Amino acid sequence: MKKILTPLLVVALLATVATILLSMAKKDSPIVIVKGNLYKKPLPIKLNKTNDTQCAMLIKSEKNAAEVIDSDGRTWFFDDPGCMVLWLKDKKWKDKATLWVHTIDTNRWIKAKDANFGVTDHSEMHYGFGARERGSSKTISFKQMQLRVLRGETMANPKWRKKLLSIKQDGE
Amino acid sequence: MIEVKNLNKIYSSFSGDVKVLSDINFKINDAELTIIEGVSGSGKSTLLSIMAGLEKPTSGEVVIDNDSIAKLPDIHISRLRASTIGMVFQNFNLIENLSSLDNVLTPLIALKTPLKEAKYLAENALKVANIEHQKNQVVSKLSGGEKQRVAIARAIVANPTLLLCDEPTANLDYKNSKIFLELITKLSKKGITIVIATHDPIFKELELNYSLIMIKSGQILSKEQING
Amino acid sequence: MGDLLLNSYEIVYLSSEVITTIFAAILFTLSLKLLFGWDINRSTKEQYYLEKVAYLASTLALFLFWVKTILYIYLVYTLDELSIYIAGAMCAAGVVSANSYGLWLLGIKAISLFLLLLWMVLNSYDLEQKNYPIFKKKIVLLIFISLFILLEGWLNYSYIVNIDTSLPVSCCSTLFGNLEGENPLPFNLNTISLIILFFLLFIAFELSLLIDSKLTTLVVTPLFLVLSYYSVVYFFGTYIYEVPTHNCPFCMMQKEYNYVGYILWGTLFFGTSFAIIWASVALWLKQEYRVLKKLALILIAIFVALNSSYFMLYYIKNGVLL
Amino acid sequence: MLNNSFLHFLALSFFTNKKRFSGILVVSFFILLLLSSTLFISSSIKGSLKKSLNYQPDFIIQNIKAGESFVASSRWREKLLKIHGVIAVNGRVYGRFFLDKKISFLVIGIDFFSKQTNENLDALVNKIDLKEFLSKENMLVGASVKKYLNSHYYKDSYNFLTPKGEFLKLNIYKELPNSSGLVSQDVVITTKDLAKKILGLSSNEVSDFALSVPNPSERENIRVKIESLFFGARVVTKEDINKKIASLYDYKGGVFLILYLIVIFAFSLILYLRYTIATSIERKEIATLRAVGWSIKDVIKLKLLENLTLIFISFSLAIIASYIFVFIFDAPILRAIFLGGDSLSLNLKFKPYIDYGLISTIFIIYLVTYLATTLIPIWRIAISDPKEVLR
Repeated sequence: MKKILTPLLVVALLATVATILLSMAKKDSPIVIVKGNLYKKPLPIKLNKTNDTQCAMLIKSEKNAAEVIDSDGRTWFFDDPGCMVLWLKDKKWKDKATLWVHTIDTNRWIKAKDANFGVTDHSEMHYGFGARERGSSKTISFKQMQLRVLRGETMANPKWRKKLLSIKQDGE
Repeated sequence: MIEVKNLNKIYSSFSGDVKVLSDINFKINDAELTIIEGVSGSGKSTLLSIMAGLEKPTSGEVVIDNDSIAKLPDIHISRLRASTIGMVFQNFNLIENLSSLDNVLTPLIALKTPLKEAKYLAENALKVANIEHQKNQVVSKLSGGEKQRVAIARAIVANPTLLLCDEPTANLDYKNSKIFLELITKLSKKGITIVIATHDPIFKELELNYSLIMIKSGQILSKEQING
Repeated sequence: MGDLLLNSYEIVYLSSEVITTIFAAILFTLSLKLLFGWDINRSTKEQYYLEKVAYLASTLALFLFWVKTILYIYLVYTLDELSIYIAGAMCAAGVVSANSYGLWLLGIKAISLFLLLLWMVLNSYDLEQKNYPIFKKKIVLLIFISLFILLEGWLNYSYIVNIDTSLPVSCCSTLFGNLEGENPLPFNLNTISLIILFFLLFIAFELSLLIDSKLTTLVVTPLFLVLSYYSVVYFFGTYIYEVPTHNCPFCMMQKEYNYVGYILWGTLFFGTSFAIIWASVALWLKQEYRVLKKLALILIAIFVALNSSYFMLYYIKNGVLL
Repeated sequence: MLNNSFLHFLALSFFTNKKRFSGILVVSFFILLLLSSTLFISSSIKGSLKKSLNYQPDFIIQNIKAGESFVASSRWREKLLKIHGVIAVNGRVYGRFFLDKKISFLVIGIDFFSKQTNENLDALVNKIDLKEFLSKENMLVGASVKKYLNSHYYKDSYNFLTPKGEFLKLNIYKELPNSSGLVSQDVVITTKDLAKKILGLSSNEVSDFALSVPNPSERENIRVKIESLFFGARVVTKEDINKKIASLYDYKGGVFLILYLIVIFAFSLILYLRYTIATSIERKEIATLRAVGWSIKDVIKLKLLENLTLIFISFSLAIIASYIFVFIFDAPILRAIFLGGDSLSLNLKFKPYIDYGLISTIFIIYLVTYLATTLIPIWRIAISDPKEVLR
């Protein structure tokens, strides 16, 4: 009995190791985090291959995307400034982080803290904040945007949506 | 073979320590009958319960079949008590509201004997002790003599090699004591090692060879061989 | 303090856990006493008393094992019941993730059950010998276990008190669905290689037990445990739910699925635990507990058969795979 | 581990010591009976409420003022109907009519010609002769209302004093059948116009709107749309109501449970005393067993199993008895405590609704407290020196 079983066991073990090695050879996981970005410059996002860490969606366009870089060079990617704010909420190092957003008016990366945010824009997760390089009377600062996201005063809330849209209509 | 070596037992109480046994040494060979004689309070009862592992000595040891029983873990002493040591007490110590048969079963349950086999063994033991006719009777309804015979049946049910009897005849009348003597004779002839602690003169009537150990205030006075 | 605390299930769960925590505290002090007071060579009254205390310790361990096992099942059931109160939760998965203590609690509970099992085997070995050969070692383990259970008591409290009913949590599909586009499986496996590996490891597991190869068992069992978890969640589970995208270890414990999750996770847990305990005790103490081996063989066979039967029944009924 | 001779002895020791166990058996039986009866009642009520909820509309739209649901304008209806995916928008008229401090009726106004939002009502309306019912000012009343009116000498009609200070006399057309459970006990059903008069609503006002959304995956979307339609609107979904009822009755069950935990605590004290002061006979018995070769482990095993047997027996007896008590005899005395003595909703019959989670809950409290109290005393008895007792 044992004479038959032992070779069988060896075969099974070898096959196990082979299967593991074979599948480890391939690599196709999407990017969640990039390490070693010590210059703290915004990295180009590999579209459809990078995950938003907060909402777990694939990032399909750089428009209005955002990046967070920790002091040790770790970089995270977001498809909506709102996601970035929510993700940073309980990080201890949030004040030391470098934050980037991709603007919708000039189409380039700027520091999030310098950006102006529209409140009724189209954004990936429907918070409605579009990053702009140029401010106007209708835009708000990063601090205000952050507060609104954390309070839930965004286009994602139906009552606020109605209110925000009606003010806009009155103004125009 | 049983060897008692340098056995001491001290009871501690508020009023100070009482030395119940001091420096007891003796050997009992297999199939031997030994009678330990002494007045009540001389320590013979304590000696017997230390030999059965029911009590721990203060110092010294009792060696049964190469095991020093005071040092054995509870499971092993218990197993020894169930399989190789039978005990008969002065007060019989039966479970009063169980039948004779069920009382005799108790050591076998500790030995995990299957019920069918256990019942067969128990009935045999009752037969040997001449009490089989009362096997379904509740113990509390039996007479003293009958109880003693159930107790003996219980002591021998697991085929022990050693039988310890603590004042077995103290609660029996003359007639029942005689029956007990006959039983002891029968068992001794079967090759069981028997130790009896007693101060009953009736054991003088035994028609067997035995060694007599006299004990007084926890010390051995004399050891002698008696031919009956 | 959530308004959850007045739910009947939770009151019962918490008060029972309080009792086990008290007993763990007793066990802890007893084991300390045993560790420092024990000296088999002495024939003092204290030593004889400690021999009896050791029985109390093993009785308490037995009690803790059974009560903890029952309470584990009960906890999962309770979490499932609670899911209706918590915004977003569809099953226990959401409730577990309602705060950071939940998963820790479930994990620590499983580990302490495993350790209690191991301890009971070691204890029965120790008592069967004539000179308590591993007494101190087993007591150290017992101290460790009681500390674990005390930690569990604290986690229980922190977990339940910190469930906020108003805060939305994720339901199982987001928790186990993972990042979009990401492969949740270990070693970068795909589903087919996962299942091949699962069956290969199953064969290796059973064979290593059958030919008494303890070292192989010790290597294969943890691997099998991990792979089984993923196979059930990401493959067999979809056949239990009959939904290709439903990946959840908890929903299968609901009534809709005939509570099959309890049997699956139970057989897996006890099967692998028995195998590991059998192999390590046999290697360490040279004492084979064949009952454990047999149980491990049978439980894991049931586990695999049950999983495969869901898969096969689906195929027979529908003629296609998910 | 357990062989048949051990079980034989266990059974013997259990049945020959009936007297020793019977006291505990009786006390624990009654504690468990009370506990399981209350929990049965609470789960039965919860169960029948949940069942009636299945007939409720998917959404209820309330107008919120001062934090309370307020009368809504019937003009909302048009706007609601315009939302894609919404069907059967119904302005509902209902409210409590207070006779005095304690007694109130739930007045419901329905449109007898259209389909009802509630399937229970639908079945009801189909059974009555509408022509006859609508020819006069009639009402349908629940069993409790009928009973109350009868006892106050209103044989076939009642004079409602409306908020405007006018009397409105409605004839009792029929008593509602009892099958609809708890919700129908204290209702008065009449036409919408009459109900509005009784409740003091003007003709263009309704209590709230009920609507249904047939596609479940659309519900979240539509909820958002409705909430942004009117600033004062609150959408209550069927699930919200479900949750509320569940927590309400869990809360009631929870309070009782805490009381029983206290009782069980007291019970465990008794048990503890019983085991620490073991009778001399019991001690002698154990000493005897130890003397004939039982180990400490064996004795602990015997005692634990004795107690487990006791737990199982008393538990199963109590569960069966409380099932009979609650679902066959309708739990006299207890129901008054549970439902409140002055409520009009006392006339219901408990529907058997067995919740296995509940039964295991009861079992776990009992098992854990019982074992926890007896564990250490059992050990104490088991380790007591056999020599001491055998003297």
